[in-house]
Amino acid sequence: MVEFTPDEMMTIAASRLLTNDDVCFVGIGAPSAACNVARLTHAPDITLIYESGTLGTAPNVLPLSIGDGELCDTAVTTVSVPEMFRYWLQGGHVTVGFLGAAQIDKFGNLNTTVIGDYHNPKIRLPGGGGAPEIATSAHQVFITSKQALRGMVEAVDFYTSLGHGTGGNDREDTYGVKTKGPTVLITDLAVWKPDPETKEFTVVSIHEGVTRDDLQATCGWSIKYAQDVRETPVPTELELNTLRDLQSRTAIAHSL
Amino acid sequence: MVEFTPDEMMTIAASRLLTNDDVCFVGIGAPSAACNVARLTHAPDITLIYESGTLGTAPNVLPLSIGDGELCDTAVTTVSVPEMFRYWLQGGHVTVGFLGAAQIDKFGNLNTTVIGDYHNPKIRLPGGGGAPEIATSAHQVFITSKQALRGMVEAVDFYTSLGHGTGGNDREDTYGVKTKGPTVLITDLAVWKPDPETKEFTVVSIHEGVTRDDLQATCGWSIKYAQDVRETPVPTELELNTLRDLQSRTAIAHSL
Amino acid sequence: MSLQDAVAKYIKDGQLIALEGFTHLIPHAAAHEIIRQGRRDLTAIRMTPDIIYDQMVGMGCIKKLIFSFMGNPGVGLLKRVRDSIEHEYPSAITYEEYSHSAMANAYEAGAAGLPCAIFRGFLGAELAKVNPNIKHVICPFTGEKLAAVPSVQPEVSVIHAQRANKRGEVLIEGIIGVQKEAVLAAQKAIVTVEEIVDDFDDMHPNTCILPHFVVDAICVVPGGAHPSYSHNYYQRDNAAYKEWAAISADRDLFAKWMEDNVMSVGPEVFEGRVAHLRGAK
Amino acid sequence: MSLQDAVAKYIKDGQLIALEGFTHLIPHAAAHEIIRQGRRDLTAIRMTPDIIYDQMVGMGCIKKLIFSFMGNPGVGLLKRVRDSIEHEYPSAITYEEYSHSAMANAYEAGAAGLPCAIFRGFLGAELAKVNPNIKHVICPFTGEKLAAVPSVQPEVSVIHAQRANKRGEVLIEGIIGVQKEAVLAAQKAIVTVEEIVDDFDDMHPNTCILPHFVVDAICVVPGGAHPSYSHNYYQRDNAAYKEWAAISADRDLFAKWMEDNVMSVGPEVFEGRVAHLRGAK
Repeated sequence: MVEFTPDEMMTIAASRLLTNDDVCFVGIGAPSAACNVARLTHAPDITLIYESGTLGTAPNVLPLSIGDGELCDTAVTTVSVPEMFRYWLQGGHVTVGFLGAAQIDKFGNLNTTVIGDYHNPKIRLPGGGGAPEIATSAHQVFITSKQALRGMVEAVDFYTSLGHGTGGNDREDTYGVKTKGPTVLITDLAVWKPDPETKEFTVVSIHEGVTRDDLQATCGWSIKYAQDVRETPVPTELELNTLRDLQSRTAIAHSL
Repeated sequence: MVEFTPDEMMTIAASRLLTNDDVCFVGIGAPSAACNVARLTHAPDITLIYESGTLGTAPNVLPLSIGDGELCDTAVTTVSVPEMFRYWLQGGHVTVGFLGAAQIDKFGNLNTTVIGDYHNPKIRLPGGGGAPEIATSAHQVFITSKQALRGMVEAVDFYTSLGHGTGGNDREDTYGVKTKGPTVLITDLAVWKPDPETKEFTVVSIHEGVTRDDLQATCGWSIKYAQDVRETPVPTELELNTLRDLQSRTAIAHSL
Repeated sequence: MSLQDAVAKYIKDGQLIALEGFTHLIPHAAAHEIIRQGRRDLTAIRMTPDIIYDQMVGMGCIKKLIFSFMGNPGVGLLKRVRDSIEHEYPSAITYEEYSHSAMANAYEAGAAGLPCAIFRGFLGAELAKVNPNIKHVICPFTGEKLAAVPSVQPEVSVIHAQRANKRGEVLIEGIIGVQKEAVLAAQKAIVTVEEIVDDFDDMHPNTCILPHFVVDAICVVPGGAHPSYSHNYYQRDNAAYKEWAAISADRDLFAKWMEDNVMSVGPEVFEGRVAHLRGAK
Repeated sequence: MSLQDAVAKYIKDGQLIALEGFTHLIPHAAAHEIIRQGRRDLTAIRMTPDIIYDQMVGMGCIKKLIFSFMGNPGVGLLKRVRDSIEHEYPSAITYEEYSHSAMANAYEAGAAGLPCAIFRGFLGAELAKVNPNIKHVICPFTGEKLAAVPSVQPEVSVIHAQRANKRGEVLIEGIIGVQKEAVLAAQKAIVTVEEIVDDFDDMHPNTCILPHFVVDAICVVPGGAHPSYSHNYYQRDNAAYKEWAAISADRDLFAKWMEDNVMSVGPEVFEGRVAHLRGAK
């Protein structure tokens, strides 16, 4: 039997949701690993875009920053940052935007700006970067997050980027946004999808060995479950080897 | 004594007004010839821009079109047409815009759009192209025109591009335009500059062998003369040879 | 895909289309195919309508032009378009006219997915009075009144490019004009190319390349820009541009020229037309 | 011109400045020179304030930041900036915050000479409520409410580029970020380069090259982007970025590091810092 960590499960579960036809706007960290595992396994023709302007990139190692030379070296082409945000993101070519956050609520609203009051912050976080417009311009949004009480909260301190707002059709009714928004949340413990009506994230599959108590103990809102909750298929040997090879190549490259 | 044609005099008189520090937005025809004669004689470091996106170009032959390959081959760089109009023209980097027209009035308002009514044209002309914004974004505008009654008119049928409007400070007062506008008109018979107060073009120098009667016979408004009207210095041998060499290289290249 | 199939599949009567190319890389072969297939009532956008739109208007394909400069570059006027505007021959067309700056901005805004473009334009220029689609917005920070025009959003854009690769990526280099914007602003894009190569190895990292997912049809038509040119492939046929003045000036001569050079031939003729223009410099 | 002279000539206390570079080509040497010359009360614009603005804030050069993402890329937070915001150490700074899209558009608009940028942004995003400089305009054609931000118009922009030539032209290639826009939007531009060559023959025709008339000072500083990188010259020093987390987290350690590595040295030290990063790939 193959051993794997919750992080590995999260990355691999996320990678499985991507297809050859996707054009992904990729962030650093788990999204980058997931997208590249997809590219190196079942979706070799997936298009990966990093906000530094690298379009259609195929890095051999994971970038430490969003603008590593490796991304440019392997890209179809590299455009300016204004062009990236105007033509490629706002122009509607991104099918999947991949976001993470310091705080997430049950409707997929994300906070990477500030803990506490904006003008008197307890903790000042890095800010939104590309997220505010990725969240509304990408056809759909995938979110990855490790579960923790301080991260998965009833209400985010600050709407860095819009998910489903207050739920239901709030996204379109209040803000006029016609893209789908968050369609999946992949954590280190489970896979969640929005309820079709309320848009609240509900658990659709639980990773191997994880209990519902584990889930609730690391989530700040009262969890709802889909009618038919599955167990997330464990990583295949190919998936796991691909991820680990990628990570070891990356570790070697970054220690140079 | 050197023989020369009125056209050659016009081109050479125009070329003399350009300096090494100028960044010229160049149109096809007399402006293109004038700019390149300047570059090949007294202003080798002048920057020539053609609206096709070719920036800092140094063609060995005159282009037939605004986008000949020669312009790209010899350019510092070639940018997209949106960038050309947004960053380089509107961005305020063009010191001299060089315009011609089918009709010009005494305030340098130009018409290349239509003879007759816009909606029921007697003659439909090519239209403005870059002129409307060159006329207001370039720091100053040079105009070249052959003199003829149907071209130099009391009132243009259509304001394709703004000169000094109705004269005086109309340009800034009515339209808020802070660039200088037309600062010189070079014809095949004379050089004209705006009166400092009225902004009406007044003759400042007359080409060799041309009389005031010649000027008035080919101009549709009643001509005013500067206090001190000179004779335009005749072309030097260098100027004339440079222009003729350029034109013969061009004729050979375009007959290929 | 063959050019015949691409035009048949994507271009329909009554559509809003753009054939772009700023003196360089003008898609002549594609325009001729549209004429041969007898498309009608097209609204045709182009910054610089030149010979191809003169031909399409003269053959009755177009009901409306959207443009900023209408001429045979370096040569003169477009006589077929003028005949249509001044004498309604072969039929009347309407037109919507802008400046280059306005159209370049409108393409840029179309590529950027915006409904309009804003820029500093038409100050004292009379087009703003005769074109109701030239409006204004006020800058909320400075109070400056800026020109606004609708973005260009063609149903189909057609361009010619140097080459594609087997992944369906398209390379454009040299004078790139508004071609990238035309493709990105459109719902569908047809690209004719000089050739298809295996890959684009060793390209400069910032080269203008269109990824496969914004291009719907790639058609190999060597010489397909003639008498325009393809940088690194063949030169502009200046003589052909000059000859067009006489052909376009005469209704009968035009009809015969179109019959001989467009209606009774196919895209394969273009390769021969550029043979003498290759490698000249 | 020497970097010392360029900074002394063009950068004054209290100015609005931008040091740009999107992970690639970050002008570290120039930032250190600004710190050494003791500039104060700067309003510093940057999409991605990272180590250099952490250092400038920690050394008291900056009174206000304008930014969209503030972090040590791939590593973590900027502890000197946080210390200033959360504890007013060494002094309080204010900040004006946007998204990447907003700032990229604002640079683009600055380069285009416009007072503002419009884009589809901040929908449901709370920054629009806390930053009074995020406003809106209504599209006059569709009625859509679009976000509007003031354009970026620095008094001085500073970038690092691969090389210049003897005519004063500057080449930027690879990840070009917003550097061209930063230069074109600014009143004055300082560029540090790896080297000056005779000319740029055999460049691709569409390469990003800044002509001489938009650049005010070119300063040769080999390695001047370290620990950022120069495509085709040397790699990113990822280890240095990781080490910064510990240095930045401790006030005393930071002060000592700055004294040893910035205050008591000059731009000439950068060449040695990248020796081990050259030619690695």
